[in-house]
Amino acid sequence: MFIKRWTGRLILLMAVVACMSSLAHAQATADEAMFVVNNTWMMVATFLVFIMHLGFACLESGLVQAKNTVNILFKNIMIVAIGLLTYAIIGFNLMYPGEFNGWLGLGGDKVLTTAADAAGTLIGYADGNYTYWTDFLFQGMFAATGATIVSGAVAGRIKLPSFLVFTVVFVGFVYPWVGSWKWGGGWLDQMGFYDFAGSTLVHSVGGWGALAGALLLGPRLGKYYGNEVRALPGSNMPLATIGVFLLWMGWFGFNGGSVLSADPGPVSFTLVTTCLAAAAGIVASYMTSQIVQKKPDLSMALNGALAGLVGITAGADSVSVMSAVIIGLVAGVLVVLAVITIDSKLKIDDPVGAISVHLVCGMWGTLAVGIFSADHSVVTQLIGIAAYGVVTFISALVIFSVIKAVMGLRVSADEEQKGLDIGEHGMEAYSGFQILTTD
Amino acid sequence: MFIKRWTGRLILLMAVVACMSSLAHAQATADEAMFVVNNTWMMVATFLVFIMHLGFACLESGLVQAKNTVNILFKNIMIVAIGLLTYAIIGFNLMYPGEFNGWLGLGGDKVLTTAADAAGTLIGYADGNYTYWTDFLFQGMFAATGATIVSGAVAGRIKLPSFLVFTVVFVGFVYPWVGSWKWGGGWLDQMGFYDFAGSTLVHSVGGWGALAGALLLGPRLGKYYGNEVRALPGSNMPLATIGVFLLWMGWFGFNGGSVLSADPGPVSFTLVTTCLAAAAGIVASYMTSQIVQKKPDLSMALNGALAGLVGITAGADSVSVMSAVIIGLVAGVLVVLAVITIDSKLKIDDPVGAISVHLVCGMWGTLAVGIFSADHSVVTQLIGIAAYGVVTFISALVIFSVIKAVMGLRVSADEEQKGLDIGEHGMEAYSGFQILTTD
Amino acid sequence: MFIKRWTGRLILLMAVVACMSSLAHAQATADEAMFVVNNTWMMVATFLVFIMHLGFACLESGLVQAKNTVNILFKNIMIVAIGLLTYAIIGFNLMYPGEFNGWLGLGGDKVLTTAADAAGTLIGYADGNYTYWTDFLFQGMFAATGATIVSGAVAGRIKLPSFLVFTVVFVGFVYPWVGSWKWGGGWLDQMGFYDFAGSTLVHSVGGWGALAGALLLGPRLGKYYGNEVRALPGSNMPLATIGVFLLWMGWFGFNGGSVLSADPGPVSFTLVTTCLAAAAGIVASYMTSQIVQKKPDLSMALNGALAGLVGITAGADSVSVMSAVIIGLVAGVLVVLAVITIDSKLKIDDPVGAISVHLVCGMWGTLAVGIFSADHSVVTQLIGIAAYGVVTFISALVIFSVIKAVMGLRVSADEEQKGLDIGEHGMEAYSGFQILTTD
Amino acid sequence: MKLVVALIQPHKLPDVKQALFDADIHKMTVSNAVGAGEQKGYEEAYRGVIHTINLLKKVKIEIAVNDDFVEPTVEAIIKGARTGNIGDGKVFVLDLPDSIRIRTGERGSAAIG
Amino acid sequence: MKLVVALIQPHKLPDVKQALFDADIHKMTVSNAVGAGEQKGYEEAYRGVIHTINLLKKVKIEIAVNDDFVEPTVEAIIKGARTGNIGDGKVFVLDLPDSIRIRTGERGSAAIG
Amino acid sequence: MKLVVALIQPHKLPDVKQALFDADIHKMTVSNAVGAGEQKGYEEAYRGVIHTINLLKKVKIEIAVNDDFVEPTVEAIIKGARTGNIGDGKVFVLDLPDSIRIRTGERGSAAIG
Ligand SMILES: Nc1ncnc2c1ncn2[C@@H]1O[C@H](COP(=O)(O)OP(=O)(O)O)[C@@H](O)[C@H]1O
Ligand SMILES: Nc1ncnc2c1ncn2[C@@H]1O[C@H](COP(=O)(O)OP(=O)(O)O)[C@@H](O)[C@H]1O
Ligand SMILES: Nc1ncnc2c1ncn2[C@@H]1O[C@H](COP(=O)(O)OP(=O)(O)O)[C@@H](O)[C@H]1O
Repeated sequence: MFIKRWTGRLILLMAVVACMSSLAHAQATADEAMFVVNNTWMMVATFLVFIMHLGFACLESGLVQAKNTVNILFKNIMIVAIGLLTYAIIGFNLMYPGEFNGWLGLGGDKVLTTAADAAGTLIGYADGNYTYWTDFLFQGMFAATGATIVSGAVAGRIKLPSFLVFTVVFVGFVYPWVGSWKWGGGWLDQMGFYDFAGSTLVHSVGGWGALAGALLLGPRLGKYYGNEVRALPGSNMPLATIGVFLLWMGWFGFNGGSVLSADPGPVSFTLVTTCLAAAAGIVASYMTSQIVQKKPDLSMALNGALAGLVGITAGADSVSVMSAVIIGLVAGVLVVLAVITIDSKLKIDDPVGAISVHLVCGMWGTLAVGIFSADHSVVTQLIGIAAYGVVTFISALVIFSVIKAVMGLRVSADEEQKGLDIGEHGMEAYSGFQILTTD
Repeated sequence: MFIKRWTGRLILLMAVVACMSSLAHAQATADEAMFVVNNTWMMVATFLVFIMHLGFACLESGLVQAKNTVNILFKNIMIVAIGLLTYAIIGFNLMYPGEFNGWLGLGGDKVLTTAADAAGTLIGYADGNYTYWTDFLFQGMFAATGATIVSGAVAGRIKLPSFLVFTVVFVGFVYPWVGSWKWGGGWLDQMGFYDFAGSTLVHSVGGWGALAGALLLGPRLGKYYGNEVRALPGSNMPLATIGVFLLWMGWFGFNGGSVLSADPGPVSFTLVTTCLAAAAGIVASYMTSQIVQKKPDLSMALNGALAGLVGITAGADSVSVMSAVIIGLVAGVLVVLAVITIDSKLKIDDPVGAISVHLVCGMWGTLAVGIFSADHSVVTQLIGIAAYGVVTFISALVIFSVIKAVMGLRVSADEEQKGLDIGEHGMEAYSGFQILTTD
Repeated sequence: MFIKRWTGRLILLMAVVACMSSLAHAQATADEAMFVVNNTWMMVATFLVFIMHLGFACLESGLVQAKNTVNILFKNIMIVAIGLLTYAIIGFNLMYPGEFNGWLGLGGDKVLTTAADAAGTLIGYADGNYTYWTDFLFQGMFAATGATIVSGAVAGRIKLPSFLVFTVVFVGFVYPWVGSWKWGGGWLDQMGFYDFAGSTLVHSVGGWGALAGALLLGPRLGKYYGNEVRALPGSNMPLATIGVFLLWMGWFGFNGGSVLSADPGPVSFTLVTTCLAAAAGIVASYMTSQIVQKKPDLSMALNGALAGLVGITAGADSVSVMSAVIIGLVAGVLVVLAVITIDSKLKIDDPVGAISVHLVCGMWGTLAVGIFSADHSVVTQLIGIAAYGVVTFISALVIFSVIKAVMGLRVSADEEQKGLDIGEHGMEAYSGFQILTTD
Repeated sequence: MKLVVALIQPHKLPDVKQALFDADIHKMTVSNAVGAGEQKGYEEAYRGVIHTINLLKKVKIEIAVNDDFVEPTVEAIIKGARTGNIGDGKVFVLDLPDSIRIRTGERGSAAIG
Repeated sequence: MKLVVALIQPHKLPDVKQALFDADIHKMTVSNAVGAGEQKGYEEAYRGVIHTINLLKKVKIEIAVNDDFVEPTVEAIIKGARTGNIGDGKVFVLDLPDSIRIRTGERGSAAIG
Repeated sequence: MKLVVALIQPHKLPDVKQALFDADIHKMTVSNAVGAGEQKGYEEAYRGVIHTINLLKKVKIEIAVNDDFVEPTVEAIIKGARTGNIGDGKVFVLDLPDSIRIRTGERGSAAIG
């Protein structure tokens, strides 16, 4: 800190000397100031996206059974680690390649070997909006979310190592590869497909992975008993609620940061559409749950908030406030119906409702951009949705199948009954607490 | 404030010399940079106020019985949604009217129908301090807190729909209406009444609502057994503690953001008074609890932190650091005595101590401004306190009474005994956990 | 707020008359903007460091037994309060003295008595990087962390008042005194010893205190049964996980803020090294735990994240990204081996692994600067590590011994068996929950 | 000696305790259980799946008494627990051939009280 | 009358309940316990310390029945709980001299059902 | 056969288990309960309200044994649980007419061990 102040003084001295054309200097300083504030905002946005990982950890561990809590927590902490490392080693370059044919590319500086004082830290890197390092970290935090979405849907039955291998491949290759089509300036981008902050690129992509996993694994034991559908209630609702609030908090950075500068107008507008869509999602899911289930289900209201957030993500900057509210309302209704349909009709066991929230509402949100924004076409949006759907779903199926063949995917029935916490980790989440599952 | 005025003058210079040279550009960029950083700060403050809602959710669900946890969580998530939506539809305009007689007004742009690129996003909207959107969102997050305060005091016995209706009316009308008297530039503002960030406008207002609700509902079953007062201990202390830390965190934005710009001097000073008052509140409540209860009660120390924060809120920018510590100490003592008096003497059942924290300490804080700040008069402060007390309390009583008459206020005794989670939501907060309340 | 805008305009009008040299002012405005953004960043960093206290509270209460949860939470909330107050009264001046002989000094403005608009709020205070108030609050939040580290290691058996007295002395004198040697510009600083954000000054210092406490107290009852080592499993793993994520979050401010300005290059680079070291720590501790314990222990992965963070703290700004990853990997391996050695071989009972995480990895991180950064020497680093080790450990031993002699250190066996929550606080953390510890 | 085992509604525990104290029965062991009886369960709905909870929360009270204390004990329990509604619960009386106080090693009736 | 006490594997509870309902036994009390028997425990490792959990989670079912119902009850329990593996559990049959329905005060066999 | 039911101080469980193992009694069922006895409760204060907790945490151990094993079992429990202080607890011995091993269907003494 001492040293720092010293250099500080030096800089000032130089400044004084350099101050002949104070115009030029003023100019430079002003742009510099703008660079610093933009970068500061992007760092704050990065922190907010980071906290989403805690949000997912809380939501998922709150909605699984007590006996599988340690396992889901372990997955969530590993995902952040694996996500950041693989993104540093390969993902970042794959997603934002230097030279790029629009389909698949790899270029640009390597994160691990770039020097601290490289050009990336200068004002020129991104028109004074942020540095190379901020860019990487913000994108890296995004990347890992895809895999987290999957973890919720496969909870309670997947083998830990198998899931971790999936994460490496999914975050390391699939996510950045398909992401590059749009955010890397690839073919979908050139086609005019629009996805502001990732209703499709992040959430649907994760959702497709979740669907593939849930299908290949099959339901948890005791979930479906002949024709009867059993509820396996979440074990810690306060935890799940904390998760949703933190995810909402994170979305301020997820959407607000996707403006890629601190430009007051667009950023603050984005935050407003984001919040009102979430609010609308809650109200709509409450109403729907009240009507369909007679009594309002907290887990549905929580999913409703996320539904609104996922839904607005694609168009947060480009639809009107009123449209944002409508998008949120529709998402809130959709998510409740989706959860019930997937769980009771399609009999796909998705413990946390990841498919309904991220896939269904992700598709809705992407489509909504075409509907509510004059500048974008429904057709192109549909093409994008389809392209991501086909490619991601198939990729995920392939990855899971290979893992299944090589190392197996599902734990033994006995381990599942005892719980993955004891089976995979040899420990309990709530040691000493008396827990009795009566059915 | 000094630095701020300085900037003010500088901004003006632009106008003076602008007509000539490229100076204009230089300065414009500099002003622009200032605008961006101010707005960025206000957005951060908004996020922090948002997280207070999670803070309340945790605190309240930690201090209620396990059987009422889902219900209180549900209320808290609904409040954010309802708060933001009603504030967008009506509250914002009611609180900050364009033309205004000082008592009741409604004007200005409507949030839902304002275009993204309206004048509100330009540097002129608030002298380059923030955009229209930031303004709305920051205020909107504030608004909902009032209702949250109430939810804690009526926990464990109020009907969900009845409470939600109350929330709509309270956040939609009462809060912004009375708020406009001061922050809208109304009669109390013209009179010189001072409430920096809302000891009265937010906390007392919420506290009066809480008192009205608790009185009309009466105590939870088994709380008072003849002359004997029974304790109904909170079910999850770690959760309550998380809540208080998050509330403190939120207060950085609640008070720091109320400077309405990132002006370094005032904002950082406000943060210091805020933190030291909270610290003093903790120490004082610990001491008091130790003396009165023999053993230090965690829930009292937690309330002590909030007491200090509520107490300093009215004068965070205008009292000295030393005064801030004193204000916090007094608040810490007050809150413990208030909790015990209200609970055991007045026999008003307030499960989370909302009345003691927000009403009692809110009044104390508002009064303290008159005592510790030379620029403000005790008399005017008392007038303000009284005005808000009378109007808000009566309004809340009326609203609750009407609801009671129309749809009923309290759940059935049987439902209350089983718990509102099963009664109102048909689900449990800690599914599988064995919970046995022995008395 | 209305008033505010009004005065704003008035000020501008007055400014028209007041203004003079435009060049100087244009210049000033740009510097001013830079001052505001720097200060805003430092305030954000302060909030992040604050949230670390919640992180510690969650981690520690998650890893102790249910019967000692209220006690650890109480300690954590008290530490923040005591930390800030003592730092305001004495610590800040002791750590950053005006005139200073390099060993022990006390000077500079007193926080409690400085006026709101003192020179400290002007751009000149720290070359336009932050105000006096921001400086104090940022440093104050740092200070309290030292004591928090100790609380985890002495959990489950120390008397509450005894611990609080220790905290006052440790945070009020020891931490700032030894801290001044480096950050106050003292002898170690002049010697070239480097510790960017406190691997040694904060974490090792806390770790030495933890070791002293754990040694003097001895293990919890039932921890060592003859030669057999018993596990006393943590009672709430989700809580512990929340703690680690929040600590990681806080580290963005802990390391990022230690740049002491928002300078984009250094700050964003620091964030990247910090995150990648944490990620590497997780992966390494997972692997190690898998190999040593057969099954991956969540608490080890959590400690691994912290190990990486503590390890990188000394050199976050001055080692390469690749080195950061290596530092994290080594820390991740170290922490697992340290936990096992300390617990099973040395038979020192450290319920949360504070010694392994903060002391062992803190020393490693400080040494690593010498190894991986060309500008720093291993020898000087070792001298620093040793100096801090000897002085802090002895100081802590002395303080604890005096307390032990005067007021006693450890609770009665009977109280320990019933749990400190009932013994010290007369309340339970999870009231109503059935908890049965079978061994 | 007999071991009286009662299963009652959780929220009646305070009243039953009171009634027992009044009948000057101060020793008991209490634990929680879930039970199925005449009282039909209620429905919970979690994420759209309705499931009937037919195992309802109950409190179990065990009291070891000398034979002449059985009736007073049973009456006290009934006094405290009865509402007349389905779900009030049951009392089971078991033979208790022997009883030992760990502290003193006393046996039989002496150890009960 | 008899009090049938069964200790079973937690995850077999649904099957046992089903089997009992099929045998038209609808009244029971269920609670949780941990037990040691032939089934050897498993190892947990917490922070490097291996500790053997030899008290395993079990579910306890108590059913008061008239004598002629004992066999059907025991059979139903066995039907639902048996896997043939160690750890399946035990059934204990205790004498039940008396039983009272709190709601009505009925005693004996009448109160059982 | 007999069913030995012991109520002990929670923190004595490890010692009792040890004593039982030494006496080569390896089968038992353990659960938690709260109890009132001679041991007077302690006071808790929550938010200024003092309330006496007179139901104290206890651990319940149930052991089914053959008649000749009753004494060793009781002695082992006493050995492990006794401190000589109020609150040490009680042991109740119940008749156990029958016992079934679910896994094999064995009955009586054979099923106990
Ligand atoms: N035959 C029985 N065996 C074991 N427990 C029983 C039996 N009958 C009732 N119980 C217990 O008593 C509780 C109340 O029984 P229930 O029949 O609902 O009350 P009531 O007899 O007043 O209608 C049940 O939940 C169960 O726990
Ligand atoms: N003699 C006994 N006394 C008390 N409980 C017993 C006894 N024997 C078995 N149990 C209970 O039954 C459970 C299953 O017993 P175990 O011997 O493992 O099953 P199995 O006889 O099928 O091998 C044990 O965990 C314990 O709770
Ligand atoms: N008559 C009884 N009926 C049921 N449980 C009893 C009885 N007497 C004692 N207990 C149980 O034993 C525990 C210890 O009894 P207590 O009288 O405190 O021990 P001690 O006899 O050693 O003083 C009590 O908490 C209660 O759970």
